[in-house]
Amino acid sequence: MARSKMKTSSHAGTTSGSRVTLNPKVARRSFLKLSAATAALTGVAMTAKMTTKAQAADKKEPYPGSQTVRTICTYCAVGCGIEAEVHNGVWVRQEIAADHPVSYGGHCCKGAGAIDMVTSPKRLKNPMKKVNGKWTNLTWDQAINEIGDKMLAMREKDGPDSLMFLGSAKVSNEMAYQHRKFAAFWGSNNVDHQARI
Amino acid sequence: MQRLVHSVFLLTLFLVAGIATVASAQEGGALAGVAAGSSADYFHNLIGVVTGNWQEYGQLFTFLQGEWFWKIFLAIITVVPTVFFLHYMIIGAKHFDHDGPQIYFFSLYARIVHFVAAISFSLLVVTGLMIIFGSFLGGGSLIRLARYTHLVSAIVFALPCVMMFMMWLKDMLPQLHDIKWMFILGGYLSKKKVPVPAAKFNAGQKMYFWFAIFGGGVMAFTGYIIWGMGADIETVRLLTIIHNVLGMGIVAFYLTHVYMSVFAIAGSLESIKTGYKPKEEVDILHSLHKYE
Amino acid sequence: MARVKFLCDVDRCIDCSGCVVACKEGNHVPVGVNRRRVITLDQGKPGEKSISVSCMHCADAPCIAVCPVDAIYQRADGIVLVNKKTCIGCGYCFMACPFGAPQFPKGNVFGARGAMDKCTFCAGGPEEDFSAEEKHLYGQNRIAEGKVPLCAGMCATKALLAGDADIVADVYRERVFQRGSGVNAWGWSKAYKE
Amino acid sequence: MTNSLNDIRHAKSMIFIGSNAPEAHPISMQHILYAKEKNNAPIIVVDPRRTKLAAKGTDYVRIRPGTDAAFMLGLINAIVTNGWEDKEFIRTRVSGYEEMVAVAKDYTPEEVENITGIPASETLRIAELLANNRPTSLTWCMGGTQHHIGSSITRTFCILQLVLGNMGKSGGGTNIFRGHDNVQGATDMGILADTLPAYYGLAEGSWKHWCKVWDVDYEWIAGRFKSKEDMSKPGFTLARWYEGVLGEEKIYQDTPIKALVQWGCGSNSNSQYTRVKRAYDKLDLLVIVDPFPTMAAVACETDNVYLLPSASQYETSGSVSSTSRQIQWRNKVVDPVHNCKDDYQIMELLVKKLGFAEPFYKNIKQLPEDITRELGKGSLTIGYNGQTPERIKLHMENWHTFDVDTLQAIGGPCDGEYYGLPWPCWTEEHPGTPILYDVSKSVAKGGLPFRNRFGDEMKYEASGRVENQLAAKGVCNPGSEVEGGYSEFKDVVPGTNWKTDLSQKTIKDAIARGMAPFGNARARCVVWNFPDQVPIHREPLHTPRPDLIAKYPTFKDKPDHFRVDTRFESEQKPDLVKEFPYVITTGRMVEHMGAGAETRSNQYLAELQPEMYAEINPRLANDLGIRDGSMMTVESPEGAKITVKAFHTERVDEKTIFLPYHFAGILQGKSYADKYPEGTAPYVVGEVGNAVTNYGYDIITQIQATKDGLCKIAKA
Repeated sequence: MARSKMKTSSHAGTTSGSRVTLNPKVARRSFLKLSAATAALTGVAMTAKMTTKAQAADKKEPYPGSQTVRTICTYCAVGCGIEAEVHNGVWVRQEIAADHPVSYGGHCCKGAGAIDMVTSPKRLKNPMKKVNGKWTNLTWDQAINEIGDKMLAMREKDGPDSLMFLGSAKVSNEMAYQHRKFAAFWGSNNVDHQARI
Repeated sequence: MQRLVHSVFLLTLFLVAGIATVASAQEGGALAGVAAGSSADYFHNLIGVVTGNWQEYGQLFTFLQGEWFWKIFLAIITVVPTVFFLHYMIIGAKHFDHDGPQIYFFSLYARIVHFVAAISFSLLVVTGLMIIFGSFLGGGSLIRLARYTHLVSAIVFALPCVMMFMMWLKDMLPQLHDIKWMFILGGYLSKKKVPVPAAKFNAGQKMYFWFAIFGGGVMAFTGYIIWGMGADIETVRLLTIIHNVLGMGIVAFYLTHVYMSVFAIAGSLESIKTGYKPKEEVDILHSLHKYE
Repeated sequence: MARVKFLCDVDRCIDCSGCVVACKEGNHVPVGVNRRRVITLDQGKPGEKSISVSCMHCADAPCIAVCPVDAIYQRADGIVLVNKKTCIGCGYCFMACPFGAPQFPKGNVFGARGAMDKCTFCAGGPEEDFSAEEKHLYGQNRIAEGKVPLCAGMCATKALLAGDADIVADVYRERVFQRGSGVNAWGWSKAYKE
Repeated sequence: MTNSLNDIRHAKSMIFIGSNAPEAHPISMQHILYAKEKNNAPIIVVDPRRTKLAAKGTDYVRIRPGTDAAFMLGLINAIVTNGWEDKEFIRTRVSGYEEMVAVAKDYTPEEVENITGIPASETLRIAELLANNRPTSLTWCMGGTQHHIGSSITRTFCILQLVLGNMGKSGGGTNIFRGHDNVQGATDMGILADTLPAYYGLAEGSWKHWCKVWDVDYEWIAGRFKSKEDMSKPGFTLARWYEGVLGEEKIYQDTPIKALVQWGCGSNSNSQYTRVKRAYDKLDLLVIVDPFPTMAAVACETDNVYLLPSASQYETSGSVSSTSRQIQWRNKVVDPVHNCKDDYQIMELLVKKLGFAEPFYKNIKQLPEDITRELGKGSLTIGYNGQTPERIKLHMENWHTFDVDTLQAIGGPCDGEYYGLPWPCWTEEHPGTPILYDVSKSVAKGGLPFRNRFGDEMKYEASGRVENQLAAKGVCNPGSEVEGGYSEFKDVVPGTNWKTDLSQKTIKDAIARGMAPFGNARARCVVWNFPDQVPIHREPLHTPRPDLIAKYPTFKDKPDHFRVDTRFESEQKPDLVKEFPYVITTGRMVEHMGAGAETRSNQYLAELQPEMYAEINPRLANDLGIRDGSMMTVESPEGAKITVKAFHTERVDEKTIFLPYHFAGILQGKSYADKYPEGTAPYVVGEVGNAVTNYGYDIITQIQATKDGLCKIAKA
């Protein structure tokens, strides 16, 4: 029943290995200052002593060869930065965008789970339509053809104003611009989006 | 030996009563959560919300579980057998004439009930001790299995417990001569075969019985709550302390019972198997037993 | 050896639960297990305050003291970890913890608690770094990568500070100085015996 | 926002009215709390609810919903009465000031108390606080706009900042925190019934401008419309499109609406949701393009509905404008998952099918960068032309080089530029404009005067006074050729002005001369083309204070308002409060977003907020026998009734019920959870809060009035 209060795990040695510097005191001091400055902004104050980015020789990565993509959160208009780690074409995890000039890595609960937008099992998977009250899968060609034919027939019969086009504040500027352009080319001003409300 | 057991039991009761008083005195207040003036008040309220009155029970639990429980259990499982070993060496087992007349002492029903109780109870004690000394055994799946077994045995044990209660209640009621029995500690401290004042069950057995019934009930209840964390954290802490402390007494009684049945009275294991006791034994150890 | 600490600045925490989801999403923590959570007192009243609570990685951790199977251990840098293979799910650590940190997913036998799960300071577990097993049982091992814990890194207002105790204290001291108030850091006296 | 989120770090005080930043814009709190800590800046929160922001604030003022304008005018009056206004700023850069003060003087602290419920002493105290702690950053959100006088309320906010002289200053400004991630950009891009991209409006000249940008014949576009008049007539809006379907109100177009394309827009943020639901059932065609099935997909119970799975925004790329007007490039993280296609692909398929792909994609070969270039080419009014895809991407790659306080890059490839090239970014060399209307910097370096838009001189109806609308002498950006006010630039290239000169010579010329292309004028307190030239308080349509209707009546009913009649006067019924005694207001929670289709499909967020509820004051609840956690009904004057869980909290006062609006899947007690395509029903369904939000629309913008309706409640 030896209750050792401090037990060293098998790998703690590698993760907290000592750094070799000629003058450790000076090195630590200057580094401390630096990290204290960043800590005030990012909230994390990990000195190299703790996080020892292990020397190149025994450097290991959980996702070797992964890429980091800088992108922007899709929830609110603050526009927080996101660093997405992509491995073999799969978004494996969300990194901390610690030096984004507005968010400094910060996220609310929605943004912290941004990856779920891609991985959620609740996503729509195929074009669908309702047949006798039941949802049925379509191919893209079928869907676009059916929709297009109905729209064209309606335009023919009732004129372009029989269509209401609700665009989105959740798409890019380019897409938003295309929404408006679409309405113009369709021939109606019945176009609007969430900014109205 | 019984004195030691007694004192442990009394100590336990005292401890439990003391904690319970403190508990009721401290109730309320901790979760008040009123507008906090100073940050100290705020932190106090906060920790009340997070983990209850940690200072009171959390700290006590940590102290007892971290420092004392395993030591006390270790003491019990070493000291008690040592004492019995000495007893065995110095005084030795009581031998009764098994070739003489036999008395049908335990009915088949009683024996089955007792047998089931014995198995499950032994398992409870063993697995309980395994959990307490889990780190010696390396933890992991073995101890996890012990935990599950502890639960299953407890459920199994509950049934014979109730049956024994109904079956032996009358015989287990305390009587005046039990005091006399206590004074001479059942005559176990001498080698002489002097009839001791006891009817079907002696005072020691009665204590064990009541301890098993009430203690078992408390153990079952506390164990149930601890298993499912079915109460607020402060209660769970308190119940865990009770479960452990009571467990000490039960382990001690258990060891005593085992010693008595297996070593102290030669052949008593046989009696509970066959139901027959030598008449001599009954006359000496259960001198007041009324033959039907 | 420098020591890691957490600090949640109650004057900054806005109860957005960013830390909670960052932790869950990053470490694939199942629903129902909260390695970290935000607690709000006096909601809607004057003096409403929120705080993010998780394992504080205490010095002299009570959980280590009470664990009957020695499944919990502390690394030299102060991070308290649990070996899920040793843990039996008895729940004693939960009773001993002043911060309510240990979490128990439902096990599959008799509704028993499974192995204890708690904040790892994003340092994985005793298994080999970055192994599939480590990832499955504990989530990421960011410390081994030289990266910081997700919760503090993603804290919306930088209320949650994590890292080298000295720097954390410096940052907080500076803030308190700016505010001109002498608030103590919650949990530090209990967790780190200061 | 005139300033940026980071610029709030320089504020000496902050006032939030109808904004709950910790729930709606959590990350902005980083900068807000910094200002509080570093500058000792008070955070004044004006809200009907004691919000999470109020918990972090220094001063909380509880206001009756819908009376923001009265409070603001009260503050203005108190400031002017005490001589705390910025006289120099007003003299040089504000017009219509006297006329405005004449209106504001009626709003004495006592009158404000009567209207808003804010004690007179509080109005004075807040006014003094603002006067003593300049610059003030003023923030509002939907709490300030979703009223039938929303456009007036927002103007009072602006006027307060003008009076205090906080405009065009670091740490000041009117900082509207916008909602969705790209609502700024989508508005700029004009997905609006009354304008073309970049706020060009619908006039013939605007159409011709954009036709030139699109490189299509104006006559061809006109031919696509029913008529040329139709081209200049604003269409139906998101707020009331369903009236075009239902045919229960008079509509002003030949045909009812028969088809609806709903692209990335959850429907349950619409008020009057029971009517919206009926409209869905009446449509001949409903096309929903969304990564998740929205409430619309199940609310429409006929077979006329198509779901097109679009990729999420992480599976495509493009630029987005944040609330700080910063444009950031949202890089594609992964390819579209499942059988989804990204927005551009879907649009291309649809346009091809409809037969106008050739003119539509004339300038666009590379998606989406060519679109960025095309929209920049045309969006001169707001200076979207300097933000080329290359520049935006460069900013993204080097975001670590930007300073937290100024948002200006220090060294590196973007040296001197402001992060995200906040518009207007006039040229490809321009650094972006971090603070609007800031005359302390030259225009080429990101400075800007007020825009000259409505002529050089004006005679006010109210006073008969004639005032020069250009800035006073001596007020201009450094290096300006004209030392004082000047009109907007036109005819540099004959026949064009700075907005329509696609060669951008006009803009470049102006900047070379140190001047702003849009002129240097005064900010107007009097807007002569609005029904209320100077904003005033008007009682909410459904008011709990019918005694105030006589003094503060609403507008006359407005016919043909975005193609449908909008009721004002005829809707303001004094007796309504007798049957519907409680005020209903709605808002956000941090765990969910908008209509909630995305967030309610996230297991962790669902775990954090798994239920629809109504906030109710414990005193009111106990009086009505509604226990905490029990069910209660909320009924609107329009007859909709929802059953939700009661949540006792003192966030709301004893007359107010608060509903979060993110929930959907249950409408008036009927669950639609089983109507979602298999496996796509969100983890959380709940009553649509907007089923019981009341009738009411702004007279200018037709924004719905969801923040100040009436309701009755009962134990369920």
